[in-house]
Amino acid sequence: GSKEDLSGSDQQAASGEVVVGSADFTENKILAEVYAGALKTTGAKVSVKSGIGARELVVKALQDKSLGVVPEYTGNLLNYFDKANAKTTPDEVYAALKEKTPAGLEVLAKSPAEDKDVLVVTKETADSGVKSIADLGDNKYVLGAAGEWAQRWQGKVKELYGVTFKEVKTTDAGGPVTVDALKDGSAQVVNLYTTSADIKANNFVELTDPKSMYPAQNIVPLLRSDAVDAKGKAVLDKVSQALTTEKLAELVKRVDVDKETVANVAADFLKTAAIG
Amino acid sequence: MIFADAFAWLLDAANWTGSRSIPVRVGVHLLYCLGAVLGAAAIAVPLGLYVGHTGRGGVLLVGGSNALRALPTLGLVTFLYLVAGGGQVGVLIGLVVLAVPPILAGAYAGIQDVDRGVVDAARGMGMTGAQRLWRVELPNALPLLVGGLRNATLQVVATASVAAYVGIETLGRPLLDGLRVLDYGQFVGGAVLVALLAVVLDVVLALVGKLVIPRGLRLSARPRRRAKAPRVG
Amino acid sequence: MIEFRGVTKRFDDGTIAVNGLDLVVEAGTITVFVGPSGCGKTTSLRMVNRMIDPTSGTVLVDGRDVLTVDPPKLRLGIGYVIQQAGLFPHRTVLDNVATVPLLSGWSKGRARTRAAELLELVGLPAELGRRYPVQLSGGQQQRVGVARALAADPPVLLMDEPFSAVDPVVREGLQDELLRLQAELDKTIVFVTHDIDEAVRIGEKVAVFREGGVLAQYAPPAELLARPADDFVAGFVGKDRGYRSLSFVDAAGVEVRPVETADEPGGDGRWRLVVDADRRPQGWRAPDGSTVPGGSLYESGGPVRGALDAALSSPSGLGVVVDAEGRLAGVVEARQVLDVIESRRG
Amino acid sequence: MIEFRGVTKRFDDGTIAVNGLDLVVEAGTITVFVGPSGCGKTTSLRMVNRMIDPTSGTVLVDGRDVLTVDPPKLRLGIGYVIQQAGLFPHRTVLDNVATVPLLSGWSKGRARTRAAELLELVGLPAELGRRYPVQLSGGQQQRVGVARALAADPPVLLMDEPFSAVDPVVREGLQDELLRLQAELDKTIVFVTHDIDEAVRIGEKVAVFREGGVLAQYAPPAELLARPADDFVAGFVGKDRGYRSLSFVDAAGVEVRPVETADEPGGDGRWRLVVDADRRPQGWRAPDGSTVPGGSLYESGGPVRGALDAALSSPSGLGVVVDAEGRLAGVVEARQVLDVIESRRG
Amino acid sequence: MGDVVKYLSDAGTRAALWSMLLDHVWLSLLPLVISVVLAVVLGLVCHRYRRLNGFVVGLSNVVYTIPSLALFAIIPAVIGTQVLNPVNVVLALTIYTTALLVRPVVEALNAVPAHVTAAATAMGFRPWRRFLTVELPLSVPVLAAGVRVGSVSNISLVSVGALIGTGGLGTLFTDGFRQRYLAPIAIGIVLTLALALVVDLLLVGLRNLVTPWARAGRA
Ligand SMILES: Nc1ncnc2c1ncn2[C@@H]1O[C@H](COP(=O)(O)OP(=O)(O)OP(=O)(O)O)[C@@H](O)[C@H]1O
Ligand SMILES: Nc1ncnc2c1ncn2[C@@H]1O[C@H](COP(=O)(O)OP(=O)(O)OP(=O)(O)O)[C@@H](O)[C@H]1O
Ligand SMILES: [Mg+2]
Ligand SMILES: [Mg+2]
Repeated sequence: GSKEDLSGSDQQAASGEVVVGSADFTENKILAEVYAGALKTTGAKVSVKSGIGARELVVKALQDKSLGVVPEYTGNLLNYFDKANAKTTPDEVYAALKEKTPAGLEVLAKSPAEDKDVLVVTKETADSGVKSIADLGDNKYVLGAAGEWAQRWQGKVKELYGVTFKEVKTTDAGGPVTVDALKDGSAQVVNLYTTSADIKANNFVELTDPKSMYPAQNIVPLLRSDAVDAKGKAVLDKVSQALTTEKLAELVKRVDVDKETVANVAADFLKTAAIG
Repeated sequence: MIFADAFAWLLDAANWTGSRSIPVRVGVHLLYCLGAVLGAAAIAVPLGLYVGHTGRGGVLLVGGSNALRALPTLGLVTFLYLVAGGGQVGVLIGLVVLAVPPILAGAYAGIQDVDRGVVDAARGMGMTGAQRLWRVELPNALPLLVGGLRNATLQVVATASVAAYVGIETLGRPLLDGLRVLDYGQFVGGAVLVALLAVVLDVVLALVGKLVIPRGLRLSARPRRRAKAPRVG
Repeated sequence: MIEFRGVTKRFDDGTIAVNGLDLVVEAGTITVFVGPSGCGKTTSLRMVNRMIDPTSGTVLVDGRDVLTVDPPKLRLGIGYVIQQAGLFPHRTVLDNVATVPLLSGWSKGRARTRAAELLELVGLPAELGRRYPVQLSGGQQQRVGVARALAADPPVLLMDEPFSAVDPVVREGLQDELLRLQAELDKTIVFVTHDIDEAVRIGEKVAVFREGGVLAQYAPPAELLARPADDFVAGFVGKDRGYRSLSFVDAAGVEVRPVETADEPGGDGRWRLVVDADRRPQGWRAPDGSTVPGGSLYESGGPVRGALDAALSSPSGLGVVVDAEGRLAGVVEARQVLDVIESRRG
Repeated sequence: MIEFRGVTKRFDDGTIAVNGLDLVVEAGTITVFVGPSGCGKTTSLRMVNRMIDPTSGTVLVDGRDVLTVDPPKLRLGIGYVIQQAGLFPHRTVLDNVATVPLLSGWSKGRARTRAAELLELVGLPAELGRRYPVQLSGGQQQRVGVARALAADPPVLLMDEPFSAVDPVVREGLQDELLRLQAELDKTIVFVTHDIDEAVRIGEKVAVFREGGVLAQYAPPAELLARPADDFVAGFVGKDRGYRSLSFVDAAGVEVRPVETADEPGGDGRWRLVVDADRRPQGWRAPDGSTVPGGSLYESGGPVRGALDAALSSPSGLGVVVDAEGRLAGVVEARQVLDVIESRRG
Repeated sequence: MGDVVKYLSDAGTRAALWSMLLDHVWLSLLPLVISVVLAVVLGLVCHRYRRLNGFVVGLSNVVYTIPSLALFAIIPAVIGTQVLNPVNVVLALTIYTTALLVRPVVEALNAVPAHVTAAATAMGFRPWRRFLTVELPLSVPVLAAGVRVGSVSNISLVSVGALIGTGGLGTLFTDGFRQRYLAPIAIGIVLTLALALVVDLLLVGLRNLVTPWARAGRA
């Protein structure tokens, strides 16, 4: 419930309750539940607030103390804190991130699990010779992605690969609208995420990113330093260690395709990982 | 400051060209709204006139239109998207559902509110049912009917923003995008455009009302009832 | 001619609004339905143009059972005037009046010309035709209502409390107007009112209804006042029925005598009438020389009621009689009126 | 006592509703304001309880300038009854009547007891107290309105066309009720009406207003009918003022004569009265032996108007006189009435 | 249908539904209660000072043109509340509902028969007392009609808040949409309708309770 938050910011600190937030997509929600489950094992009071909008909202919510912890992604988070960032490999990114994280917030150890942005095309398009981002050419295709994609990546993709698009369509952040746009041909390239269950299900083909345009996106807990105690931080580190990209993709599939509940899937994971 | 940002966004030339430009979005927004209001009018006006004229089914009508009002547009739009496999039909239906109750209320109340003495006189002088409806009841119902259309339009314009959630390039796009990245300039700019569109359409309909509402009714000192309908978007 | 034969109306809720009504309204007359509220006057009236159909019994208009005629057709031939006039607020006065001719298939031009004539007939200036009903006074609206009902020149006119929403002075004017129109047009009129004075004033015959929709008496007004059928009718026509019935006694035989006027010489110690240069009465000069206001004036030729009141209200006991122009014609005494009444009785 | 001293009211839009009114309403009397619509009756009345404040001049109640009193306090001491009764639709009849006592700080119990007494006083059954106003007839609502105004026993009562929304028969009952109450309670009452009959019937003094808010005449009703101050008043009091003024002529000197009744033997060829076992008149036996309905009855002791009407309405020319119980007292002839009037004049 | 059964079979889901429903209830009803109070006060002011009438009614019409989504999110920027604070939704809905209710309140007050208010004044009621004990109770039937419309509208509007993550049954729509899962959407719609119906019945009951005289009139 969100009722408790009504009266403002200080209550959370006082009551010692940790609010785990998540963005509005399945994977992030699962991660949030996993974090919450893990934190509960330390005896902390934990609640989950899921389905918050984009990163900008989430960070703001952390800073104004609406939230305590959120599952984040190293690359995007770094780009957010440092607009000028050019680093893309996992370790570089993580190192830079630790440095750029604003005072009051901190990131814990990164997980090997990664969920990157990825441009995908249909099998037919791939068969026509499109294997890498570089093959997208000049003004040939319509791209579908979330609203902020153009602002963030349109310049970059041109700079690195010399690729431009006929049109950049706003669809949604890797959700049904994006997938349907690719399926019905109203976009020929769309931006999805590597753990997305839709890729396998539709035989979509991921384009390679030889120049590492998209930065590494290791899962990492972002938290407000005073929101979680040492025990909590330790257990979150354990969670990060236990996660792998494949495991994550599996968890996402169980929710999105098999319609299991986020909570059950998260609990299952914690059980098999023997956390708690 | 946020309004300064909104201004900047509105004045940014980049936002005025291309497939995601303001004019395109205004156009799409308008298209959906007009389609929805016309569609709803095509259903609700005849129904309202029939029920008002015959006096049969009034209770059912009021109950049914209240239930329609409670239908959440977002739920309807997402549901229909998944069922129909695309956003357009779902959005249109969702908006029609939204527009039907106020128009229905306007048409029905319009006919109901016609002075009993006037209807009686029309009957007494030998008008058939149809003549009475077209020559007497409908003209006298116009003030409330137009009021219903105006309410419906206001709501539909505001609610068509939700369509952006299922990927339709309405003026809700800058709202949702702006919200995702907390770009208040874009966000407020979009909101201002929606509000502006609503006001413009309202004024246009008010003028249309001036044209079609008989002068004898506008002269009457009786304050006109324009029940405000609920908003759902 | 309109004929009710054993007509009963029972509404769905069980109310019996009209109960076994037998009544003939002669062609070319004004018949008034009068009675307390809820006694079935409106219901009876509306069965004539099939706004309501009887539960049993037959209503005939000019010998034809109304149930055999298609209601809209029937109504085109029957004018209908109601209390608040029921004018169409969205149409100009002229178009309101032209409605029925247009419905009957007249050309627009012809209907408008006819409407303009009718406005004149009911005494409204032509320029009012362009106005909308809201821009008229209550009395004007009622006149338009009458004009509209007359537009297709229907032989039958139904009027349901047409004047009851206007104030007493305007109302009397409208009644006079109606009587004048009827003298000219000779329609068969059924007029509903709950005001016995109005009924007695304009009706050639009056039908008094009692609660439960039963006809209590159907008679010319003079007879109603002189011989109410029962206590209910007697109570309904009111306490002053003796005096009021004098409205129906003509003054033949009441001799108008000359009177001394104040401008004539001599005559001190007697009442003398003060008149102006046109010989219009101005008051009385009392025997003591003072001038006092006069009583009511009696226009010669009118019923004896006016003569008696003139005499009773006069300070001299002499009722002043004037001609149609309001000029002195002479005086009468109350006693003379009684003598005439007496002689008629005997 | 209520006193208007040079009172003028000009509304913001420039309408002069009351113009230089000078008038004294004596304590313990009913004074009626009468006049055509819009002549300032309501405005004058409302200046007494400060619903409207005068533009110039002074209104005094019991010698005190009303402008010096806090309006709500002033109003607690002045009862006010209006046309639609103005009852609170959301309160029961009893609570409506108890309103003013409660406002004045009475306890709930005491206020309710008082309210119940008042319902009885105005002739309403106690069980009506639990109903809501919509559940009452128009006449009952008016009675409740009067009861409510009387609840705190105010010395002054203002009544603005209180009975004009009810039908004539009920109306007359309410007027009688008011006269009976006044005889008992002895309030200072100002009563507004536009009906001259009502004014003449209940007013001890009548103030006739003309358009523009000017007082045209202020006099007892008999004088108003007999000597209208000018043509406006004469026109306003109406055509029948001679006859109506007989309401103020008492019947002393009109000899009630015996009459033959139909149950007595003999007397063929003459009119004989039919009476029942209680000697209540039932009609006349005509000289030809047929029985015909009688005329109006005259209750002995009443003004000569009733006697004259009884005679005029009687088929025999003999007005039937009854006692307070409705039993035959004798007969009078119209001529006798004229003789009495004549003798008074001389 | 099978999906719905499956969806509901999970205890955690049912608990989540329950908490969403509760969120939805207070997110939609709290603004309603606040609005009634605000609208009555504003309505009174308009009724007293008729010149304000046009202004307030005009303003309420303008408020009405702002898309709810925009208002939900602009509020924190303007008044500085936390972004995720439900106060934003409550405030936004309060603004809408007040705009919706002011007019019926003014109309209801104006519709109190002049003779009744005149009678109250003449009996010695002071203005405040007259307002509270005569005019306000008499305007309840019309006000109640407005409140019913407002409650239905709010209950359906709160869903939109899901787009910015404020909880309530709308979350079922966004979740279901992302998962292409009709069950939660259908359940969300049904629960919204049911909630609207229940609240409406309660409001009708409440109105009947406080306006016994109105029923007496109908009987
Ligand atoms: N449609 C109806 N359904 C049921 N009862 C009705 C209907 N119309 C009239 N009545 C009842 O029939 C009776 C006669 O009504 P009607 O209107 O004819 O009376 P009225 O004499 O015209 O009275 P008023 O003087 O009040 O106009 C009344 O008791 C009335 O309540
Ligand atoms: N508040 C007001 N503002 C402007 N003019 C008013 C106001 N109240 C009354 N008048 C005008 O003052 C005049 C007198 O009104 P008032 O109500 O006193 O008349 P009345 O004699 O009571 O008439 P009625 O018999 O119709 O009740 C009328 O011309 C009326 O239009
Ligand atoms: Mg009637
Ligand atoms: Mg008045």
